[in-house]
Amino acid sequence: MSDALDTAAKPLKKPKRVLDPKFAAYRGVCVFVEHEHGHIHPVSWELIGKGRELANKLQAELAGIVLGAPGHEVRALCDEAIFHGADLCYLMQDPVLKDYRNQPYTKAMTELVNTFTPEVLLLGATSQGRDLAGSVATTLLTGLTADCTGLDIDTSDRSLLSSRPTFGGSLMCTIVNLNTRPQMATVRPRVMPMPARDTARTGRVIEHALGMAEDDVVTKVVDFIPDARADRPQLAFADFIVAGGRGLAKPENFNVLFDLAKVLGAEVGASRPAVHAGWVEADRQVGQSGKTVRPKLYIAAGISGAVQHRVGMEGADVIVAINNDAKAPIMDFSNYALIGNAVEILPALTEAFRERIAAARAKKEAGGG
Amino acid sequence: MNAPVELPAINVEEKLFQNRYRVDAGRPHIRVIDPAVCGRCDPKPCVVCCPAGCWRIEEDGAIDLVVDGCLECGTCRIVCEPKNVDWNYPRGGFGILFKFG
Amino acid sequence: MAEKFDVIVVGAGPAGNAAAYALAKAGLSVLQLERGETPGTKNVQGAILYAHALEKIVPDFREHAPLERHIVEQRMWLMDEGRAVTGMTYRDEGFSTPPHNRYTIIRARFDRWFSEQVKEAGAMVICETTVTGLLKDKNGRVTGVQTERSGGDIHADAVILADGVNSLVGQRAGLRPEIKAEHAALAVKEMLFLPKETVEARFGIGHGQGVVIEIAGRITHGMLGTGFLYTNKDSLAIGIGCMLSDMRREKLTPYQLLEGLKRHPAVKPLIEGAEMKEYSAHLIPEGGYKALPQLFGDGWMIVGDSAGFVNAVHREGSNLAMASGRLAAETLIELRAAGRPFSAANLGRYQGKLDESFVMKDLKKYATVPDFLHGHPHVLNTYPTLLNHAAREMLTVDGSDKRTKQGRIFAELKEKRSLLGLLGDAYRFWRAFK
Amino acid sequence: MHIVVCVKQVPDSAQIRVHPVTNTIMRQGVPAIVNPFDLFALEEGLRIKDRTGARVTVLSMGPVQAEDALKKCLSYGADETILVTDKAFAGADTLATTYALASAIRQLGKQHPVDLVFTGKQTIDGDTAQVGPGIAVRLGWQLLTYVSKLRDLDVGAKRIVVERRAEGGVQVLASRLPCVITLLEGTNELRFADMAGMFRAARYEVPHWDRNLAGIEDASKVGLKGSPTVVAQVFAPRPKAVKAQPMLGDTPRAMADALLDKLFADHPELEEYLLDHLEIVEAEQ
Repeated sequence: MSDALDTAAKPLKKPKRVLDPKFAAYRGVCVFVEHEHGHIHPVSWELIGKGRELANKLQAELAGIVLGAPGHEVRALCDEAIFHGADLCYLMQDPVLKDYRNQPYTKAMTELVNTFTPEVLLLGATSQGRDLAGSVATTLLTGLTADCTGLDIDTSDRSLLSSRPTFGGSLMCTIVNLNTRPQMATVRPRVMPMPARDTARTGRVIEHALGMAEDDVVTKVVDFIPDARADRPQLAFADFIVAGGRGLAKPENFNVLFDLAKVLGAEVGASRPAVHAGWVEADRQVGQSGKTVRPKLYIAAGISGAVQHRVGMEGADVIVAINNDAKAPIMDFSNYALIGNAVEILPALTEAFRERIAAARAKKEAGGG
Repeated sequence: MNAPVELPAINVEEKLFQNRYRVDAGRPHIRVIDPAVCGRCDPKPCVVCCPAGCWRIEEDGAIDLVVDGCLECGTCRIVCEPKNVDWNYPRGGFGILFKFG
Repeated sequence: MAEKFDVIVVGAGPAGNAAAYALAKAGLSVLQLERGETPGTKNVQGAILYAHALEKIVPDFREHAPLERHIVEQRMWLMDEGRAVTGMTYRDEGFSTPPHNRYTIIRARFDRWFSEQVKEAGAMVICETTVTGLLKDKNGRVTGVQTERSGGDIHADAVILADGVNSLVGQRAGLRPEIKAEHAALAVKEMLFLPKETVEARFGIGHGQGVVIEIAGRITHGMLGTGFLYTNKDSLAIGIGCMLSDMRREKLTPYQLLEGLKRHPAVKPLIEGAEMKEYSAHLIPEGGYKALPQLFGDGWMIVGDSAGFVNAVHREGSNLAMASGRLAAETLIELRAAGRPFSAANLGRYQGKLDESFVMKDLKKYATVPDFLHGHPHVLNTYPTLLNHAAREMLTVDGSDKRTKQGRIFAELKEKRSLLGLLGDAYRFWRAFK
Repeated sequence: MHIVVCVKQVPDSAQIRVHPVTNTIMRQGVPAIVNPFDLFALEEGLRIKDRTGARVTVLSMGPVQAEDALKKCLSYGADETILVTDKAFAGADTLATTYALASAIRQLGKQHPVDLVFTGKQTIDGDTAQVGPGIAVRLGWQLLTYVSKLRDLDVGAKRIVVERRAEGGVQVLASRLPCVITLLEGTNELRFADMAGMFRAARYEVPHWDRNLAGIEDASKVGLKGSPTVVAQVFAPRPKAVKAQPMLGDTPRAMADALLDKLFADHPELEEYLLDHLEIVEAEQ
């Protein structure tokens, strides 16, 4: 009864399907530029970078899609898209598009796709990107592969090869979209490399009307509370986390952790025993019975790496472990280790980071970049 | 009569990581009745006998019990001479869930 | 309206499933409560299934039960703590001709299958629900159970306690005492996965054939205990257990003991390259006959591990569990057919059935063994070492004549155990095991 | 008021492991569970039921074994469960799945008009987070995703106000019923069923809806034929087993400096991202 499915990478097996003629003319790659309250989500430029690569393989154009309220901000976004590699930008300016709402944004996207007929449409796998991609794909009755970690083109039939994790990440699969266009995919932030920003690049901007009045839009935005002002720690969405465990021995020692967090603009997390001992509030607990986090950098101080903690933070991009026990379980799934007493190392690390950031900033101002 | 034994130090965490648990957060099913009794207890058989290493001795000698990895065997209740363990099963469907058993 | 059943069975292990199946098959209204997510998720065993016990309950089980391998070879190993092993092997091709006598099984799958049979027989099975106590009327007759869920009182004419070795429900209801450290062994186990072909190549068996290895000797470092290594279809079950009274004294953790067994030169090559997919632990009641609690009373009975029905000498448990579950059910079925109440007096018939069956006969046969082994731990220590040394002496051809070698063996024997001690051990061994 | 909660029975993916040597998926001993994210959706629906007496129907699409998941949902207090199951649905991707579920919801609406559809944020096996949006488009209802709190619900006025997790903050949206809500994890804690619920689930027969009962006229829209996306290849990711590189230095500061040099050498984008990130954080303080 051994139902072991052999996953040795066998050659791609794609059932042969003839593309519906009305889709045969679809050309070009489009990338949705995501922004909210003046902040551009970096995944937009990562996808422009990847889109450039795919467009080159398809020998077609790369276009950015910018939606928003009228004003210089959205125009600046078009320029940025072109600086990062786009050939052109489709721009829709309309007060109805001021804040992200599913109904108007879905109408805008489907309108642009039906007008400019791209063969590939990419969005970031963010809460906004996922919300929008699902509605657009269903409205267009086309295929969508979500949370991709890899994209490529099969030049033999111009099909997009989207690869993504499945079964909770223990396996990868490559998905193809057989008989519909555009081929849609969302990509997780920080997966694709950030392209270089070249202010010498130029490109055209094509405006298009939304064709929807505010009264037609059912859902209204009442308020927006930025995270920075949110009182409760937002561990699940933090990019930088410094976490403390029983190895810090005393609640006061968590202060050095908060110092480092302030310098890095990081959230402070904790392992179960530290929360259990009442050193930090339960909201900061990372792990099986706490939060699951996927930060860019996770610094674990005085944390042994018990199974219940590991499952909550193993998905971090880079893990630094500070522990006096070189054989602690956490060493088996961390990238870097500082062997020693966390309470002594943390202040030194805070100083090192503070100086490094100051130096980098000085260099940046001096360089006029 | 027993020759000094140099059995390897084992990290039981790695073994527990293979198991399937449904942790009943905030509702530990085993509790120490009176921590002072543990303070006076030496040697502490629960620490040695627990197959999941749930019972640990802190630097200051106090007992620290974390039942997330508990295998629900009942050993700590039985080996504790002062009967200082309030031992129950987790709520239905929680705790260890053996895939093979 | 309160829920009412003829019988409530607490626990869905072999004993509970056997009882619930037989009762439901006979048309009684049965409720079986299991605290695990599904039957099997809380149960751990070596695990060997004894066909004759299950045949009496589900005669055609071989057609559809999830069985791993039928056992054709039994090896008994006496190990030192890290170098040598001597022992005895019994392999019989006769075991290969169906109907097979013993199988290895994987409990999580087997218990779930057995529970499906129980449901098909008409019993109601409710999982993820822990029984926390018994309901009693004013003169102490058990009239149902309490569960942890609100509105959780459920009434029944009889309650069968099949809640496993810890037997918390019975203890909390004052029907039985707590288990003593001298009467329980803690076993730890790992499931090691290997491709089917590798298992068969390493143990010299063909498709469907199984080998079980029982292990004793210095591998338990002077503690009273045994180990095992069983073959499943594409996995190996390896484990080791010791009496809690001994473990409490020594400074050896269960997982160190297991590592010692896995690293023993006789075991290491058999498990090389396997992937460990589960680490489990379980208590085994080893007090034997003398540690048996009161088995029945007004409106209640105890079956399986919860009663301590384990024959430690032959390492048998699941057959005693299934047999006791079946006999308890038969008692209730006969009483119900005769229209007689499930009173303590009438339930005495359960004790009678047990006494006539192998369950009580085997337990009585080895009643003094636990005390004997506690009193003479060296039996499982010194003699295995002596046997190993004797084998090494006789099998090392170094030019010295055999009579001298024999002399060396007896010298060590006498030095370790005086002649008188040897005779005393032999006599007491004979008396305990006759 | 009538609430439909969509759930899915999925393999407990945390237990699925790829054998490090043979690279095969070791699926032995992987049980099926209710998709954990969907349980938050169920609890939210049951809380509204507790407050307003609303009717809660649990809907799932899958093989016959998915009955176990639905019986479990019933034990928590749902009024009814429907299993949409048909051989024609085998291999359905999200587009086909949302077509079938939307049809079933319309059918349910005929007996009791549906005001609210709850789904989990995503499944732990598919992780695509597309079922909620897909159903909303098919039904033409408003879509509110990543909802972390229901602030206000007025069935009479068909008004709803929610808090929604957006990038960099929380959006507060006012919308109208009927609508589709995908719920963020951690918004609530699943109740512990009472004994009556357990008995009801044990005695309950889960109704099966095939294509016709689910009101699906165009069979080509469901199952493999209705699915534009197909899995062309499955492979094991590069094993992540990594041993931490110790940073050497005789003083804590020396070790810290060694770490920063190595960290930013191996991950230059990290330093850049840190600088951008700090500007945002400081701008908001």
